[in-house]
Amino acid sequence: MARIGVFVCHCGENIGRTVDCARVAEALREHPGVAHSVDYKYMCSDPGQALIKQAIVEKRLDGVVVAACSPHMHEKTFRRACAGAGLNPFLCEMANVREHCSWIHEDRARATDKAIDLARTIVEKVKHNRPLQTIRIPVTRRALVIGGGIAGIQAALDIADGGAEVVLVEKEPSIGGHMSQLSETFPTLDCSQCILTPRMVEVYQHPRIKLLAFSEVDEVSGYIGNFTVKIRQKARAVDTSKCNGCGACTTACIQRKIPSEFDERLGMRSAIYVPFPQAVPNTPVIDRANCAYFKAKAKGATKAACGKCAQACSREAIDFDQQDSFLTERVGAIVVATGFQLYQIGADQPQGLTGYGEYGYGTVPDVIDGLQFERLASASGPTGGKILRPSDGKEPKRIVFLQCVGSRDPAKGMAYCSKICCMYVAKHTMLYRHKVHDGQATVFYMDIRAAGKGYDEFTRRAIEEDGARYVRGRVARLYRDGDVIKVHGFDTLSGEPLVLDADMVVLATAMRPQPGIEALAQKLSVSYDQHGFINEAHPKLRPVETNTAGVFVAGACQAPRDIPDSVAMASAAAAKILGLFSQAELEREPIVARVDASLCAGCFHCERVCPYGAVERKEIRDRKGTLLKVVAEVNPGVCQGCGTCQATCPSKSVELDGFTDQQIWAEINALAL
Amino acid sequence: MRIGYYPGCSLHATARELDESLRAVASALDLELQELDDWSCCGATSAHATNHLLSLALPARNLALAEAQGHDRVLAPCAACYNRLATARHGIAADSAVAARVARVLDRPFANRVAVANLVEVLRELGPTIKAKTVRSLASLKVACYYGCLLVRPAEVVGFDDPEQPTSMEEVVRATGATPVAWQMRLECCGGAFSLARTASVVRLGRAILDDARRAGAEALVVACPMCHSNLDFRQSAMLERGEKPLPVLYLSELVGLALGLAPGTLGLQRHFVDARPLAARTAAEVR
Amino acid sequence: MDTLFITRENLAALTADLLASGTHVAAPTRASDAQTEYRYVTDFAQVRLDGSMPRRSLKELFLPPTEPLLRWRQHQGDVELQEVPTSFPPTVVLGARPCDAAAVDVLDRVMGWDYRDELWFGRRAATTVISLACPGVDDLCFCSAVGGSPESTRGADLLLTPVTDGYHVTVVTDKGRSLLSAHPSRFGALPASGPLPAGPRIPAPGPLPLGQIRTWLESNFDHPLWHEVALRCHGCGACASVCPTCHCFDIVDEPEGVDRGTRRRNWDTCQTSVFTLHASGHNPRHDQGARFRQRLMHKFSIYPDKFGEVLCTGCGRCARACPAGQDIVELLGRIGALAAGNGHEKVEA
Amino acid sequence: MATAAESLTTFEPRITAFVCNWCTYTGADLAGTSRLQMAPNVRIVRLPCTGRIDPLFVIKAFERGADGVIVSGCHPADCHYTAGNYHARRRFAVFRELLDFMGIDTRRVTFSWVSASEGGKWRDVVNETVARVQELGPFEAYHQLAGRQA
Amino acid sequence: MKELQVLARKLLAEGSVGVVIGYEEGPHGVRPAFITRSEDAGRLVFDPRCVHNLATYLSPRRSVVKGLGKPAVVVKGCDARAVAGLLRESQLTRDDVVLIAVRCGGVMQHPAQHVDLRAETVADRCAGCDVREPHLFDFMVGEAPTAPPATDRREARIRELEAGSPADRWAFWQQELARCVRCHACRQACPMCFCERCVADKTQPGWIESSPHPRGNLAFHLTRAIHQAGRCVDCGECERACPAGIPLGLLNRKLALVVAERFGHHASDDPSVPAPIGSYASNDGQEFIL
Repeated sequence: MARIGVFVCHCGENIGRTVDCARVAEALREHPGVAHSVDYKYMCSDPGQALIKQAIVEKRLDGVVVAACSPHMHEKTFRRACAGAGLNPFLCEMANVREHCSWIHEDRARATDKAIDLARTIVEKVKHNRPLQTIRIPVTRRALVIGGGIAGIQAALDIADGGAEVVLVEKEPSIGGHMSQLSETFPTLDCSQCILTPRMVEVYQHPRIKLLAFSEVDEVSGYIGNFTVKIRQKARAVDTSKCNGCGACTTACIQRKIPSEFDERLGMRSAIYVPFPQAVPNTPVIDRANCAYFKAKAKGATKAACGKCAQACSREAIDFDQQDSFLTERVGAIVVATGFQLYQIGADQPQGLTGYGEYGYGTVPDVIDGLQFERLASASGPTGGKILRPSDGKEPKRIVFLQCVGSRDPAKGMAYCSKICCMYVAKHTMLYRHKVHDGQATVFYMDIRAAGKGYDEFTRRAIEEDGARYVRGRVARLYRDGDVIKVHGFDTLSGEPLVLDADMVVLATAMRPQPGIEALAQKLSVSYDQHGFINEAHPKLRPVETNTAGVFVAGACQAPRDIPDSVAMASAAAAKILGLFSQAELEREPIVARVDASLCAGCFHCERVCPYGAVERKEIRDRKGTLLKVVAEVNPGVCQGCGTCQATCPSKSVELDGFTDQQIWAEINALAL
Repeated sequence: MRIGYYPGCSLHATARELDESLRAVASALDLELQELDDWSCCGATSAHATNHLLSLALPARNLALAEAQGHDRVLAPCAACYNRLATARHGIAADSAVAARVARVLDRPFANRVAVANLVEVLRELGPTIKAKTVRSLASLKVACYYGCLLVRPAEVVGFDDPEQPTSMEEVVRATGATPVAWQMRLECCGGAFSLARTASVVRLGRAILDDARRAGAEALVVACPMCHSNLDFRQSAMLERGEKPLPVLYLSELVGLALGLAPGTLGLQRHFVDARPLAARTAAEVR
Repeated sequence: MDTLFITRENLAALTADLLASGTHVAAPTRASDAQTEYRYVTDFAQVRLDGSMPRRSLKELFLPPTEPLLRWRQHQGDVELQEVPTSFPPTVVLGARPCDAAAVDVLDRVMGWDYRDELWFGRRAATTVISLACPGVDDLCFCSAVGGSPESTRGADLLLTPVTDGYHVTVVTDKGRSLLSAHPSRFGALPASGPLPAGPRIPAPGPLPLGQIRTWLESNFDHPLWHEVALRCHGCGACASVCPTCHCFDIVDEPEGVDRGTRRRNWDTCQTSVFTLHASGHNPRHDQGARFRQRLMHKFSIYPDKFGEVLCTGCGRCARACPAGQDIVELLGRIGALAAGNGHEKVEA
Repeated sequence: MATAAESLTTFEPRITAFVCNWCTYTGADLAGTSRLQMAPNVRIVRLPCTGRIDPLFVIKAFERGADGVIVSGCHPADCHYTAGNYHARRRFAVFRELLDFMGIDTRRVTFSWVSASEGGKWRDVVNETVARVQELGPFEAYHQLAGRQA
Repeated sequence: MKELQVLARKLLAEGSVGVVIGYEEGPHGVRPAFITRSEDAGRLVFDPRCVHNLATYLSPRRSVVKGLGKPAVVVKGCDARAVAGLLRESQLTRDDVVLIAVRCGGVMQHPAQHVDLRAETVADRCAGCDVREPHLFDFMVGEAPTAPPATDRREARIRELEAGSPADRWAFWQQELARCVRCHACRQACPMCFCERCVADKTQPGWIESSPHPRGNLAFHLTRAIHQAGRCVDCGECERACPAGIPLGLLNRKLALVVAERFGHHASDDPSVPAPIGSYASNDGQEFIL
């Protein structure tokens, strides 16, 4: 007869308020096979866990059921407690009577009945639990970092400094991400290039970092400790080993009028270009869509239409026939650090979003977004740091800044707050005042969110010392009126409608994840929310991990993040990975499938459905060596425990430990009246 | 296409020309308007300013009539009536407690199945027919489309066009062949019901609208709401300085009627305070 | 045994009386796929007395394919058992085949052997069997070859023999007589010069050398015949399910929740591979040859050894039901020939 | 057997839900943390993936007195194990047609994709299923199946 | 079937096969025959009474048959599909068996003593058969087959059931399944049911109750049908073997139609065509999923 201990938690009043925990404990006491059943206010607390350990020893329990919160929360906690008392941790399961019961039902009687049912099903399941041993698998002490922005750079450096090898993959020709486009950074106003470039060079020169710029992740397979990643190195048409970055080709290029992505389309670049002077690696890349040579070739021209860059190159580094190449890396952990993009409210709106036509972005000249203003303010920018109007190059005397364009707007944009706009708009007003002493900045805002260290002082300084005029209210419309932009707003504090004349308008648009994040997340089988931000394992307790073991997340791909957040997350992810690599072997939940060779008919449906190729074929021979039959066999190292094989196996000859047929049958059986 | 027709009080009184032009245009576009039998007032501003239940029950009664008379869609040309009907329909659908209270008050079968459409929405759907049946070219006629504050808001209730950047009226105008001008005051308020209580404000607001339209080169304003029409047409005399050229204010249905070659009389142009007939005469000459 | 007469109308009336008095009446009826089956009827019109052979035997009414033996309910420590009733409502079987009736009588031996099966005998006591002399079905019938006959009264309480306008009623047992006395008006005296009952249509096959077969079986355990015959057998046990004398059953405990369940008795058959599978995985009858042999041994060697008669009443259903075309008469013939020693027939290795 | 009180007032259906651990179970957790109120008739059985959910579970749930069953997991392409939900979709597309053909009202079986961030959707799936099964009434036909052979 | 007998005699004589599994005239109608000596080849026959699917004897579980050495088996088109199924699911390899395909003009639904092939007696599956001349074979015997008589009794019955309400269909199947005594003849006769130990025999846990009461029967037949979805070769053996006459063919055919409509899969005698359940397409229909 089983001897199972049931522990019903009040969780303060989270459960106790709508579930009669004493009644549940009492009902379970009568359940066949239950040797001990108590309720307690905080089971996950130290005294709570002590209750379990004590009961295991005193009552010689061979199974523990904790009726409390979701197993996602404290399954590990209680299993560790049981192990501490000498009971195999896999003989301990949780009944979710909080998220799935007390929090979602008001009717106390029926919530209590449900809690009893849920506890009963888990007690019946535990009767069929087997004592399992954690699986140990070797760990490849190499990490893959996807995204070369500040988050990716910081993670790569920390991991490499921790002694492990890193493969850093960056989609753009150079690392640096959006931070490299900024002029100064809040709240200290130190120049972005000054604090970023040394880190970029450090990455480039680090012996344990393999930098793969202008490359993308093509395929990911395997599991924690043993990922296999196929990376596509896009063809630059420049041989990186020969090129010394002299820049002769870029000056020789006949194409001059291509809007530069780095300068957010305010400046121009050539077809063969280096995104920005401090680019790392400092090797040019040919933009095949705009290069005369490639355009002609695409139209089938046999004769080379151009080739100026090749002629100008003294080291024959230009190689028009270069093709994308692939390489495969084996890594033990992956950091997703793909960063953000600003919400494009011009013509090409992201699917499913429309609106903000009234702000004239893309139709009314001199209406620009935050990053464009950064490029104007940046010394390496198209205007050499001077704040000039893109339309006529004049110096704007009056600039209006609009906060929350797309953010905090469930009807038309995103419901969330993009967190950094309040800070960078304040910074923009300061930069503007420092560069145009008689310029007047007006900021339309709803609430200033400056919660970081030194942040509020920074915005106060923008208002009190640098004369920025903050108007609390939103802008209804703006339109071109001759040489001026008429801005129709409202000042909620004075209750007056407001019509301003502005020379330039800067929109602080919402922060969104990079395009293509969904495809990357699906390759890593990591979940993401409806905007595309990667879902962290737990918002409070596991912010830099994801639900897929071995895949970590850092920076703005997880949620709107500023530079301090991104760096902190990057270092946290690096610490987690170094912790992972510090163990000789990796411990993995023993939730894996096992085949009963005597029952297997060798039809191999399981082999076809296994997403991980964990099913192998084994020959069964008698003593004389004659082949009796060929059966399926599961490699516990590769099996991830999805159980699809068991549901597909007609004769149920394969069992998934932790979710065996016995256990599920017992749970269903316990639900009978 | 058959559709229920809810004229509302103003179309039988101050806005008779909207009713007349709509009926003329409807028959030309073989749109069968079936006026609801025994329809009653939609409550307009007075209801929703005084009693919430009343503001829902009055329009709901008309929706129930439409349902009983077999319509799955009803046209309310007046922007205010349309807004009241649409708000009632949305409010009842969204909240079962409200629906129960309204049902008790109505005490007639009401399943809230009837959809509500306004003048612009229906004319936009008939755009291709209008384009096909235009006989009189309005190409030289530049008009400013004026939505007013009510026609496209609130977004979650009204939904047929972008509340900040509407384009539906311009589409209908283009279908008639006329040229819509780009101007800024399309969604600015005309003063609405303050026309009597604070006439000075209405004059000030109306003047700003007319000036902007004139500046954009418009030769006429096009509206789809009797309240806006009365404020901008009837009150326009107070808005003009001596000798300033008045700007005729046409209903969208009247403009469509001109394009279809209907006689100004049948369109009710003679009822305007700012005489629109010279405009009509001018366009008549350019028969295609 | 004295003989009376009953007209077809009176038989219908008798059935109506029985049904009205609450007695259950079972008889051959027409199933949804036009085959015949013993079923409880609610009206004489459903009774089929045209001599068509019911798909499954009469055994089904006394040993149903599944029946609960007991139900249990667990309360913390102790277990509460709910017994099943062993007394049954009075039942009359109308139109049983003589081979089925005989089979039930054969089974009484084993059912009362070392443990008296209350359920079996409860139903037997409550049931009166009225057999119908058999016109014979097809060349697979061999009741006469195993000691039976188309007019056998064995196992019957009354035997009806069809004549043109009614049936001769042969009273066999006291239970039959008490049925008569309970409904005297339905039965009349035998008419002096009525037409004689028509004999069976199918020539009854001669008796099989059961003794020789039995001795041959007991000394040819590993004979290649078993291997050869078993080749085409699927091991499905359809033969056992239709056989009037196969009576093996399995007992299972079926949980219906955490603390309750039912113990049931279900039909089983030695032909399936799991019948003799040991918990260790060993299976003494590991191939179909051994299992097929067991079926013959139990019927023509083991049962005679224990109860002095063969466990087969020659109904031929097993041969009709077998999807692989096994024919027990052909097989017994071959064994007879082998037993007689003049077996010129060489059996393939 | 429903308690006396239950059968007197409205019929309270018993619903068993087989959900995948990574998406719907976590979605249900989110519904919990967001305190989204829903009908208390559903009992959740956790499986690692919809790929692990076997038609036998659905049959056994009905045998043990369920009036309705819910099967829910990750949206296609979101599966933690990359393909479990695709296999489940094919398996249950056929099983559902079989149930219907053998006379089991498929309105008693709800299939849904609920992701980890769709707490609201899980509440709607639960409430809609309970309401629909409440309307259908207890699954008497299935619950009386264990009788003796006729 | 002179040609067949000559071929069998040659194969046995040259010892390339240990047994020729074919049909012979039994005491009451045709039945499977296992010819191991060339001189017995004369017993082999083939006509519309040969309904048995001999591929079921190729299952590795048949230790008695395996003992006879490499088999040659006479296969009609539907039987060849079963062999393809066994090859597809690794129960035997192509050179384990010699396939003597026979051109078939349709067989009888209930084979009696003598041949009588008419629209009323032809097997449900034969109408519209597209493998009258099998594609999977080592040898091909028999004259060019005429088209079997047309009948759509089964499809019509399925349509009739589908037109009814779920309650009608429930009543129909409960009445049919009430006759099931769980002898599992349908499973034992089926060439594609080759599991070492069937899930219906699994007791730890007992998913499917072994008792033949309606609950156990429904669980068994639901499982048998879903296991055959996309694998059943429509050889009709299960329905013919059932001693209780349960119309299992309706279930098999219905799921075959579902699998064809949803996944475009048809039972085929090409072993390389994978079974639909166990693979998936990203655009599989999901109209039934909220």
